[in-house]
Amino acid sequence: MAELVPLADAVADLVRDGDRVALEGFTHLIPFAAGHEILRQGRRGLTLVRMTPDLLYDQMIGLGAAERLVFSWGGNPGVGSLHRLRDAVEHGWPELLDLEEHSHAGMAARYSAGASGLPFGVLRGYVGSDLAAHTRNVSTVTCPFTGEQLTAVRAFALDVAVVHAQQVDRDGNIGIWGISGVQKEAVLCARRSIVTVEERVDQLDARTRVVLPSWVMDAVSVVPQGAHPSYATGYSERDNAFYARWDAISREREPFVEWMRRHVLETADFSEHLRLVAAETAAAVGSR
Amino acid sequence: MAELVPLADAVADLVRDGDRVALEGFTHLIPFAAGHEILRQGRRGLTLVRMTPDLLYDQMIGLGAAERLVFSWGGNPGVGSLHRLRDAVEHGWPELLDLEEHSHAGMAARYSAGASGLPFGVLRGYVGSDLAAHTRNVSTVTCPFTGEQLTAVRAFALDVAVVHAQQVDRDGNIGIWGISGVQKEAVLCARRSIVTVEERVDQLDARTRVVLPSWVMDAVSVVPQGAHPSYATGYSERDNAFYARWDAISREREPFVEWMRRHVLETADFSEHLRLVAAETAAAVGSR
Amino acid sequence: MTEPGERAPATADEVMTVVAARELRGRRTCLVGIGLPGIAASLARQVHEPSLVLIYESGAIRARPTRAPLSIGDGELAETALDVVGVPEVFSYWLQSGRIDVGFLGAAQICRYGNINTTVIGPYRQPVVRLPGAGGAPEIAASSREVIVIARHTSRAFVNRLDFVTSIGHHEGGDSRKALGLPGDGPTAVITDLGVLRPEPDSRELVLTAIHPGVAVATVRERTGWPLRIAASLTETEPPTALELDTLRRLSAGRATGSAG
Amino acid sequence: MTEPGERAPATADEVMTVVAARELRGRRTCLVGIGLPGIAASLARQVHEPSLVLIYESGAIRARPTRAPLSIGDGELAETALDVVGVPEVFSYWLQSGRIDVGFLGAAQICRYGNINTTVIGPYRQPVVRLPGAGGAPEIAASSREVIVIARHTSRAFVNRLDFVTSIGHHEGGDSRKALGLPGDGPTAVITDLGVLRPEPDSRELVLTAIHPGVAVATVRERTGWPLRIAASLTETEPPTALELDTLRRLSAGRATGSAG
Repeated sequence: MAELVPLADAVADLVRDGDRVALEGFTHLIPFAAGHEILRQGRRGLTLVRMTPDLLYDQMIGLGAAERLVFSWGGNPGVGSLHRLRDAVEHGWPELLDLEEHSHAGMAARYSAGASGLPFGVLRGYVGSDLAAHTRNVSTVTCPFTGEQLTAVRAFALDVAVVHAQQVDRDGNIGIWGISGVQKEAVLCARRSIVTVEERVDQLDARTRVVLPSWVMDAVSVVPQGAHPSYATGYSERDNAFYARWDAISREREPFVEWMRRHVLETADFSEHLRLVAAETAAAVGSR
Repeated sequence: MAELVPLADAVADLVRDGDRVALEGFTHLIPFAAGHEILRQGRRGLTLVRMTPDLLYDQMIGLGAAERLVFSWGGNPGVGSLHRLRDAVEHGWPELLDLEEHSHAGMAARYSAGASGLPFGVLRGYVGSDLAAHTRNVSTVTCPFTGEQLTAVRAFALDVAVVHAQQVDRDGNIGIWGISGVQKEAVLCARRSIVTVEERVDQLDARTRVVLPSWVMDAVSVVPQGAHPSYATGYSERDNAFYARWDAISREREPFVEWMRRHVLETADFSEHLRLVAAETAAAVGSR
Repeated sequence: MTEPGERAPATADEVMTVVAARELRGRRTCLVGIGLPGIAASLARQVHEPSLVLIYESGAIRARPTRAPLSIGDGELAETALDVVGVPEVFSYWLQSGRIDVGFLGAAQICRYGNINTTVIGPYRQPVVRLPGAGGAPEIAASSREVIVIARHTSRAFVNRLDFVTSIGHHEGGDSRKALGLPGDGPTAVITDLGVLRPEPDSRELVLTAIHPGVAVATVRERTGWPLRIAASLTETEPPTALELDTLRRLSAGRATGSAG
Repeated sequence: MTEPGERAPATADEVMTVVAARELRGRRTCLVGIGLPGIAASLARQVHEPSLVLIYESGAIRARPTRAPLSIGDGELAETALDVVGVPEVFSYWLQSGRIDVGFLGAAQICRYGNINTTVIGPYRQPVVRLPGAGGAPEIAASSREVIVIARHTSRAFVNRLDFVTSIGHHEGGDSRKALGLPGDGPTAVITDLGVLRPEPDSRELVLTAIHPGVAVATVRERTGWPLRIAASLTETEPPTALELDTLRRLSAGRATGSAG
């Protein structure tokens, strides 16, 4: 049963060193606040799972919190590379990152199979691609009716899933609308889960399309703007300017570490982080 | 691309003798009007597919339109038996009906696999049940990662899917809310499809939860109350009294045939059928 | 409130429903099968366990019916639900994944090991009585953490040997269910209009553990198709309370307005 | 409307986008990959094919963007879409099932048979440049009825041999794609900022079939890592019309307000 708790308590209780954790969000609803709190609390040795690792995983990888990344697309959408991810993969800084790499279809099938309590998922996928030869957890299965060979992928079994959402109602149920990605599947694949939300409401908005019932989660924390610089449809817009700024912030090692120290590690919480970033955005606009 | 056409034209064009056809609806949104039109046009030798065959399939089986039934639960919910289905199975009247019988979970997996373009679906199912020994299209598959044996079911490949829905918008897209069953999967499993709707609207209702885009269907027909005695949330209530009356109407062969002749076969269309039934309901209430 | 004295005495069916509802106390999630479970589950939520999450094969998640639904696809269920998902999802993401505490099932025939037949009386290809079939029951029986069965206690229903095993209970008793690789404990209680049967810990054979007020043990034995054993700790069921009976009758009345039994 | 004379001439990138958009004429459904396809698909819907259904990996079905989305998960796509489904559904019910006419992809590297690399430059375990990876491309390339690729024509991109095959095109040419059991025709056009390459019917090797105004064949050859053959029927691309260019610039301006390139 989901309890409404402060985010720091949720992370302290539910995320452990070495966990296999997914902080999911397909461009939309990326749980930046929760990811920052994991960094503040100094978790290490994580296996990070996500279809579309972007800035948040770049930050976590750059600070050495992860030892493995399971993913299908890692970039700064519309901007370019993730410099910290690349530095870890290309040069082993701050430590070598083990990659387990899939296609979106394969990752989605792994999430669905895990949410369904099956040990594997079936798809037409990876055929003709070099991916299968360079990754784990991809195999084949033969149709018992047609004899056709298909691709099998191992179901996800996560220690922790963390997602952001728009709302929690008074009974602890979560409502999501807009791009819902694999938010539901991630939570249903995980032994423990944390959901951050924009707002607590009496009743979920009529636009709600995906519901996570209270009893499938462990903790819910209200963190307004908790997906920034990603967005929450109905609450905020994507901060495209920050995504563009990240390219410069993250390009070199020392400035990156310094930025993370000042803007994340030494902040008390996400609202302080947001104030710092907003002030710099305002200054940047003013100086144009 | 779905065209808005009269139902009689849609059935004439798209449903053929011997077709493998699903008229789906899980209590809600059962396409009675379309089923009646199939009977009026005298289609024979059909393989009828549906999770929950109720009155509509009882009518079609009782008139000898079907030679096989693929299903998982056949009854009059809250009332009792389907007498025509039982007569066909128990006594071969009007002709012997071949049964292929599954569980709901198996049928749902067959629909999902078909909608996904896979030749089979995987589930934990049928274990310890005598079902698998008495039916077709159930087999096993071994997980290539864990060695665990699971149940495999053959994907549905239908000739025609027929469903009822609440609305069609001006571009021919369909909107459904309330219990959505396997309406979407049935259409996506079928080479041809017909959707009847309560109403044509400019924009789909905000309550819409399942959308069938125009280009996946062949024909859409506006048939108000086209699910009667089933219902369409937002438009009509289930006619529970009719479901109860059906027990008496269908119990004996000759009265059943006579009822179908007068109320279905010799009516011009579904609106005439509805007028006849409504008049009798009013009379029955008056005589209480 | 009416005084107990003014109230018609509970019928055997009402006692069965009341006792079945009590069995859901302390449970979190219940997948409500077709037939008799419907009204008992609604009663449990209203009287004992307001936070009990009722889930239906039709996709209704946390439905909160205020009248007994006529079927598992009743509009009332969707309209009062937290969410309505597609049928494939309810079986994959919600049942198969092990998220259901109690599978709540009816039965046309049940044997001493709690296996259930809802398919056919007589041979499968030459049926004497063709029953509705499996519906969701085989996987509800297999994948729920435990199963509660509700059925009227007749010698046609409680048989020594099933004509057809639709849904697995304790299979052939002992560890044989576990040997099939099934999760969950199988049937932990069978509630009838005469009493309550529960599996003996080792053999997993159903034995009579409680008897309803005014019912003779001999009657239960007569209507059971196997030599029914009686638990040493046999208790008498607490009769329905005024609250239970009033609530049940209010739920049933709501259903009657749907005008089909 | 401004007169053509008042308009800045089309850049090479603009010509590429305009020509790619034309390629979507007469198509019904297009799965729009990440990167360069985004703006070309939006342009095609606005200028050529208003009923073209744009589908995105993020689950947006029939999105109708009025500005070029910055990413495939842009809020604009969800807000203008007919429906937004979960990511598992878009890959299973919509792509894998064969319901996509055109898969529209970008490429970091592409070879003479239209195979695509978006994973890595250099060895996989000792990368020289680590690229973003596969995303949805392998299955889009495999399951769409045909594939259109858009890529800037540089010698780093158009290579004789890929460092890594992320997404299959015509495999090793000839019938080798079909022999892998893949549905669909594979890449039918590769649109670049220099011209258009299409597979030769038998060998399935990409040959130059159209060249953009003002581009020399020698330039195309220089920037192609294999001995590029020129189709006998080589044509010159029709220059962008005023409508195409104005619409493209309006779409791009909308994107610029998002302030990240």
